[in-house]
Amino acid sequence: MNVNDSIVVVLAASAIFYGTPLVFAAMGELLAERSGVLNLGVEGMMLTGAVTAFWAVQHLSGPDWLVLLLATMIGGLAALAVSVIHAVLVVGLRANQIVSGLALTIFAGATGLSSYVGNVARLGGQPAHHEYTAINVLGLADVPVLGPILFHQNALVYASWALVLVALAYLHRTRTGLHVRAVGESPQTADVMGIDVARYRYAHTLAGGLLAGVGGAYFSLAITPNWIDGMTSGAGWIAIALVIFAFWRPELTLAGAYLFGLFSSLGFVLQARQVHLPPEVFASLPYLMTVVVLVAVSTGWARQRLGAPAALGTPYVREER
Amino acid sequence: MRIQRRLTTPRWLVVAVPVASLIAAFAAAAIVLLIAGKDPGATYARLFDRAFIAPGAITSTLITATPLLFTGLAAAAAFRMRLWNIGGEGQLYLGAVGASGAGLFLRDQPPAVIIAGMVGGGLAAGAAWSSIPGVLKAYFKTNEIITSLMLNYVAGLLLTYLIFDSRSFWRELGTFSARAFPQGKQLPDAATWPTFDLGVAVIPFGFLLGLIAALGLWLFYRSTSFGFQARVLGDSPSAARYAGIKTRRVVVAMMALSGALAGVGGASEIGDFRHVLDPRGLQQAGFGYAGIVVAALARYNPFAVAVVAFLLGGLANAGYSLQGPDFPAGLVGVLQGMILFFALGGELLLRYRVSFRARLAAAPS
Amino acid sequence: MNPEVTAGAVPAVAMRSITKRFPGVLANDSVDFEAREGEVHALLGENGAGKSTLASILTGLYRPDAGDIEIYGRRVEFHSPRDAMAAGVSMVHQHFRLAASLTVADNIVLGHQAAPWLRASPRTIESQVTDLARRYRMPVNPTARIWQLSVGEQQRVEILKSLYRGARILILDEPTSLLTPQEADDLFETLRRMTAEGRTIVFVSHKLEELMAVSDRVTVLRGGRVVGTVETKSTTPPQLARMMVGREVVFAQSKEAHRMEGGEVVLELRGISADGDLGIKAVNDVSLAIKAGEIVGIAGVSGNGQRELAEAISGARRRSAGDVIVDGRSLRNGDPEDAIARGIAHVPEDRLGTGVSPSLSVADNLILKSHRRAPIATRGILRRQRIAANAKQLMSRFSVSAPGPDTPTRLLSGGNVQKVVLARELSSRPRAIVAANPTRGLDVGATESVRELLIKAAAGGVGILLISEDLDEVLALADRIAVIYEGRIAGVVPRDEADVQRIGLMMAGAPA
Amino acid sequence: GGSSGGSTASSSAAFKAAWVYVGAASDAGWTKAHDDARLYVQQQLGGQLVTTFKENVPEGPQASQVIDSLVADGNKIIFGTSFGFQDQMDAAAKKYPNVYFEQATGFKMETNLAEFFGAAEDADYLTGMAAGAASKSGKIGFVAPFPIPEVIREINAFALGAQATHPGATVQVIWTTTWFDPAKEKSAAESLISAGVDVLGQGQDSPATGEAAKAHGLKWSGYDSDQTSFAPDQWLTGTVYHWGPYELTRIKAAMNGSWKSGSYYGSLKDGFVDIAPYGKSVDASTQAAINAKKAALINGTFYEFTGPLNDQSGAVKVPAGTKLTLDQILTMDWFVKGVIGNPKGS
Ligand SMILES: Nc1ncnc2c1ncn2[C@@H]1O[C@H](COP(=O)(O)OP(=O)(O)OP(=O)(O)O)[C@@H](O)[C@H]1O
Ligand SMILES: Nc1ncnc2c1ncn2[C@@H]1O[C@H](COP(=O)(O)OP(=O)(O)OP(=O)(O)O)[C@@H](O)[C@H]1O
Ligand SMILES: [Mg+2]
Ligand SMILES: [Mg+2]
Repeated sequence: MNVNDSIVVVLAASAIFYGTPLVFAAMGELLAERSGVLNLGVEGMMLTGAVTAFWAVQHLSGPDWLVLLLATMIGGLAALAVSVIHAVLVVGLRANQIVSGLALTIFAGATGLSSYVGNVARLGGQPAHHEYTAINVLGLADVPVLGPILFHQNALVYASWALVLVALAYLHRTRTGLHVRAVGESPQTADVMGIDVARYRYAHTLAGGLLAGVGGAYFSLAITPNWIDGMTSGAGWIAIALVIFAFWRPELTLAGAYLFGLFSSLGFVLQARQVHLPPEVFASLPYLMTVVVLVAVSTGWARQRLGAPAALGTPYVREER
Repeated sequence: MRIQRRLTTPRWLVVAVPVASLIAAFAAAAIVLLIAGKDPGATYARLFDRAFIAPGAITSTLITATPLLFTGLAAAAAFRMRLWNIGGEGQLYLGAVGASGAGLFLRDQPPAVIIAGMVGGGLAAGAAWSSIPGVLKAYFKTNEIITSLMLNYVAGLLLTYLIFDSRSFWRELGTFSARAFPQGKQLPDAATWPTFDLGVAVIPFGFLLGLIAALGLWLFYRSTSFGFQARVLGDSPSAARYAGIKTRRVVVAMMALSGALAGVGGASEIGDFRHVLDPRGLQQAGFGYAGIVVAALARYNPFAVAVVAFLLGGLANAGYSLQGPDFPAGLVGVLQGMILFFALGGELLLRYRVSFRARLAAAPS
Repeated sequence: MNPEVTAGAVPAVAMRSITKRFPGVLANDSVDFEAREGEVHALLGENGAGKSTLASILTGLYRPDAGDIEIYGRRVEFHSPRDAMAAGVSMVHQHFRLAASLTVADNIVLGHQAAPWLRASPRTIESQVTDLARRYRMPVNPTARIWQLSVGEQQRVEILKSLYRGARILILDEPTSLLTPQEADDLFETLRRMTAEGRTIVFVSHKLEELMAVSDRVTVLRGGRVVGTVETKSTTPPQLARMMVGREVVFAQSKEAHRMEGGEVVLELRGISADGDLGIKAVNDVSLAIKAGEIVGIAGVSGNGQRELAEAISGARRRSAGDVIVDGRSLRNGDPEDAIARGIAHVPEDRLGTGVSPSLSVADNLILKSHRRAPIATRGILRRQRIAANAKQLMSRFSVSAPGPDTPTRLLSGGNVQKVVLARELSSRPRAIVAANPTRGLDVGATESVRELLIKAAAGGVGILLISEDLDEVLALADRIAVIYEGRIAGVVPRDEADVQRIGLMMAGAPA
Repeated sequence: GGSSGGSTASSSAAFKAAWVYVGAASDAGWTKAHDDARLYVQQQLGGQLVTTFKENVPEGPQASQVIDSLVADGNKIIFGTSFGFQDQMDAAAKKYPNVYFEQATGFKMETNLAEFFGAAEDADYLTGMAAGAASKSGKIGFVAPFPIPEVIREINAFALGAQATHPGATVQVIWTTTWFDPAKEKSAAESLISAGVDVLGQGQDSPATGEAAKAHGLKWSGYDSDQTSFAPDQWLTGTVYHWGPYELTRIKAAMNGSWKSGSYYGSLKDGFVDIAPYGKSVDASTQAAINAKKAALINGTFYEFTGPLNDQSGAVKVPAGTKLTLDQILTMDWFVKGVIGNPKGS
């Protein structure tokens, strides 16, 4: 048998493929949380992105790459629009971030706005007119081991790598990135240093929405290129867990997303290799592993050094003490 | 705009703000309905009719309000002390498992014993499940939002496993119908919880139990030493430790209490309505998540939870009446989401004094 | 200090009729304030007099309800600290404004708009910071993270921040409260260097000696109003105190030396050690014995393990070694409940954060430690009438002024919060009291009454461990004085033999 | 008002019929097949009939609420489209004797409650034939929701069909433990591909298996409705349900008062189940073979579950000449030889 069909290569390639929407969504949540805003509405925003991006590929015409680019942006912008609600409520009106995020998921998620849009535009039951397909980069797809893993993925996978690099550079190499970290760590400090706390929080909550929308578009344009109500089935929640898991760091987010991608296919691959266990055991792997990893990272040394942005989840009111 | 925290909240505002928020939400939703090409007046008329007015409406509303009351109390109990237990969903499933297990096990006992056993079984199973994130939080400082959420998925898979993929105690293996399609064992008639027919509505036993639980929770926080400790810990962990409060113990106990309430909600699902452990229906309903919203709108006050559960139960119930080929289910979710947003936004007025002031000349530089 | 400055010149800062109201408080009432270019202008006032508020208005953090500000004669309107900064005004806040997880260099360049979009390489910033630090003789390690620094070092970072962005008017809000005398002297040196460069300093404090030493003029606030502005040269500390408090102040208040020689030991520390929050040893092998009726003072500069020592005794922090013995029996490690049950009262340093549960009512906070026991609770049920009666009695006995027993405690003024804590702790009939900085931040009246309460408690046979960074307070109250330095007891001296000079050296780490 | 009443037309004289869906009407699978039937019936009867539906209805007490509300709206016949609605449909039938209830998949009956379902396994056999013919290696994969008799019998029929066109073919099964989760289904399909199968079949409701087939250039057979459009080059054929004609006759009977309770097990013959149009890669000879078998199934000269049938271990399960009864099919909990996987799960 070809080495590229071996279990390790298949798992690695599919870990990347299924982990990629999580990279986008988690990176968005990471940016919002770094500015101090917790947004539990990721699932709803992803579904909004999925449905609008799919609407776009069905209604735009042009070369594949252009339509896909536009559709992905439309998906991102639609989710951004939804995240405005959360931003106004928690940054502007100082509402409880946890409750507002949950309300956002009810509003925009399955049996909410995304479902409504999909139904009104009759998007169900149609195949996508344009979809992301694997690109054979420099003809290296058949290189043993690395080929299928690194050189035969779709454009969004490569975009997600660029995103991680950009996010890293942004947070650690730019002035604004430094300001974001300060706003999430101590809005009081940022404020007296002349940084507009609310503006940063708005901007990053919206950026979080945009990226969640792109993550959602990945479902309807890359994983199963069609639209189905509730199609992200919980990925938004996993993305939120991932951020904690990755200590709010972009590079670890990428690794964590792939780990989840791996868990989600590991069960099936083992089943296909005749490992006999109840299917529910495999199915619960991603969730149980999340708990185990969270316990591991929340104890001891890590917690002291790499904790959450100190002001995460707390509204900032200048003249309050 | 400038906002300042209020020293005290006037009593009239506590009532006026939620009412005004609700009115604003309906007004905004009316615009959405108009855009969607629906007649808001007719829609609202039908909504209220089917939720609270039509014959049998209140009875129907209580069917959804009952589980919401329990999951709402579960969330309120924990959120009140800033323990973010969002695992009410899974704890409700486990409560259903515990209660149906107890009901089946005690099948030959007198009804009172069976029913008491079911309540106890649901309570214990819900508490045990929520103790997992509780212990992890207390001893490893693990974020309970994520752990309790992940356990919801695991609890769902456990339900599926018990009925679809195993020869468990809960699964019916005898009847022809069950061999054709996996099903739970039907509980004996004696395990059906009583109802109270008031003429205008039939009140399920579970709803009464929920009202008692609400009273209990209120008394717990107000009048018990332990509730006092929970209040202190929720307000200031360092003051709690300073006061000699065993913080870990309180965290675990409060998570367990929260899970127990959701668990009794699961027991009521079995005893009041389903009479069989039914993995799909329970998972489709999503009572656990809705309970969080109930608790938030009620501002964690147990009595308000009962009122909000009733209102949202009505909204959900009437929501099905609204939807159809021309009124996709999604629009109902949009309306519900908008009500939440307005209620949340309105809270600002309770906590802060908001004033508007024109910007004067810009600063020199 | 800058003879060129003349009265007729345009003032650097002129604030006119500034009024600022907070919910329930008139913090600044028509305040007029002027600072000349190149002077150190002190702002003096009791706790809650409105000093920080006035300063925050000057830096654009708070918006005044009424009044004008002029900087170098130009009318300004600050909407945010950024506007103030652009006008050359910068402030070192009483509660430091630093992002703990960022490095020193990052904190210093934070928000600096002149910085390039792409950050200069960390090394460039670090060398700039090092240069600046050298110039003003304020050594800091630019790559260190804030949480790794001592408060003194954090103070320097705060000042460097302002210098880095070229502040011409610098406001320092109680900058010395956390510094050693030596560090304070270094700071004054730096301030002189800055005024020599033509910068203006607004210096907020209520330590009279230090104002006399460092300032050119003093403006005194009382109850949100300006009492007056005086030339430092032409005034005296008692005169300033009178302006500040509005009456004659008794400066010395001291305990009669302890006479119960050979009294029984109520609290004994045997070789206790404990780790700080970052896992570094903060208390190192401390042994002390406190007898009934005795006050033992622990003097030291903040951050030398005092807080950890108090917590290790009260059980709020686990000890890594050693025993705390009360009446001959050892306390359970890391169990505050045991300490409470055995009669150890604790007045913690952080009153609002630890001593009380801020959102709970005064009445609830008065039962914070007795809520488990009769008569407050029977069979786990709280007895509401008894709680109310307890609150009524303690509030009048300790003259806690609050709208009522149901008022949330966070709304009380600092002095009254402290009284709530003391009322609770003293009324618990303790064997021993561990009191950390019990009068810090209190006005003179409140200070007087707290000290009296402690002396009275000692007279009643209670052993008191008084931990204080205020050397005068220790000298006034303690029978014996132990000096703590880097977690160790550097030496113990009876009060009669105490020599301020020597204790100061011990506090700074010189061998006894 | 008509629009807020949630009905398609507002003629008060018209007969009213309602469908209760467990999923979304747009799910491209099970529920969509039902909604297609509703639209078919509506189109056939035009202004004489007003149809409505309720989607995403949870099984259990909420279904009762929904049925109550449908009755209150004047619906005279109500179709329940998930096994899980059975108890609520039964209770409603007792509560509303003047309303007709039709329950798809189930066993309970009342004078005004009928059951209907179809012999999908016959169509599955034909679908399996197409899959077998398309397979070169004889290794076929099958993405399946839960190890329950309804699914097991379809897999068995599919495997027997595959073995008819490709002797010795194996069918490897992956359980997804979900009826509906496209990403999971696709991932499950890919795990089969990595295990070496070269054709995919499915018992899932979404076309995700087809997406996997498309991404890897494999042939694919679908389920529930014609899913050709999702992967036209991969598409072979698929088992489909035509609920419409049955429902039309039932509604007509209800309208003219001749409605009688019963338990209907639709067949290829009635056109209740069928195979979807062939994809372009099904060659003429295969089509001919399948068409011939279909004719034989319809005229009763062939029945797939006729002995000799061996189980996975090779032991004889059904002796030669014996046919499985309907009850045995409905409770089937064993795999025929050649199926790789565990009929008890995992
Ligand atoms: N307000 C709070 N809300 C939720 N959890 C809290 C709160 N305060 C403390 N905890 C949790 O309680 C646990 C105990 O904290 P910690 O270890 O600091 O206390 P401790 O004094 O050592 O406890 P113990 O008194 O049992 O020895 C931690 O897991 C912490 O997360
Ligand atoms: N943000 C605020 N919200 C509400 N009240 C405030 C606020 N800031 C100050 N106050 C109140 O205004 C009054 C003046 O406070 P301010 O902080 O200016 O006093 P101060 O003179 O700096 O005292 P200290 O010696 O404690 O620093 C006090 O009564 C205080 O409680
Ligand atoms: Mg101050
Ligand atoms: Mg401890």
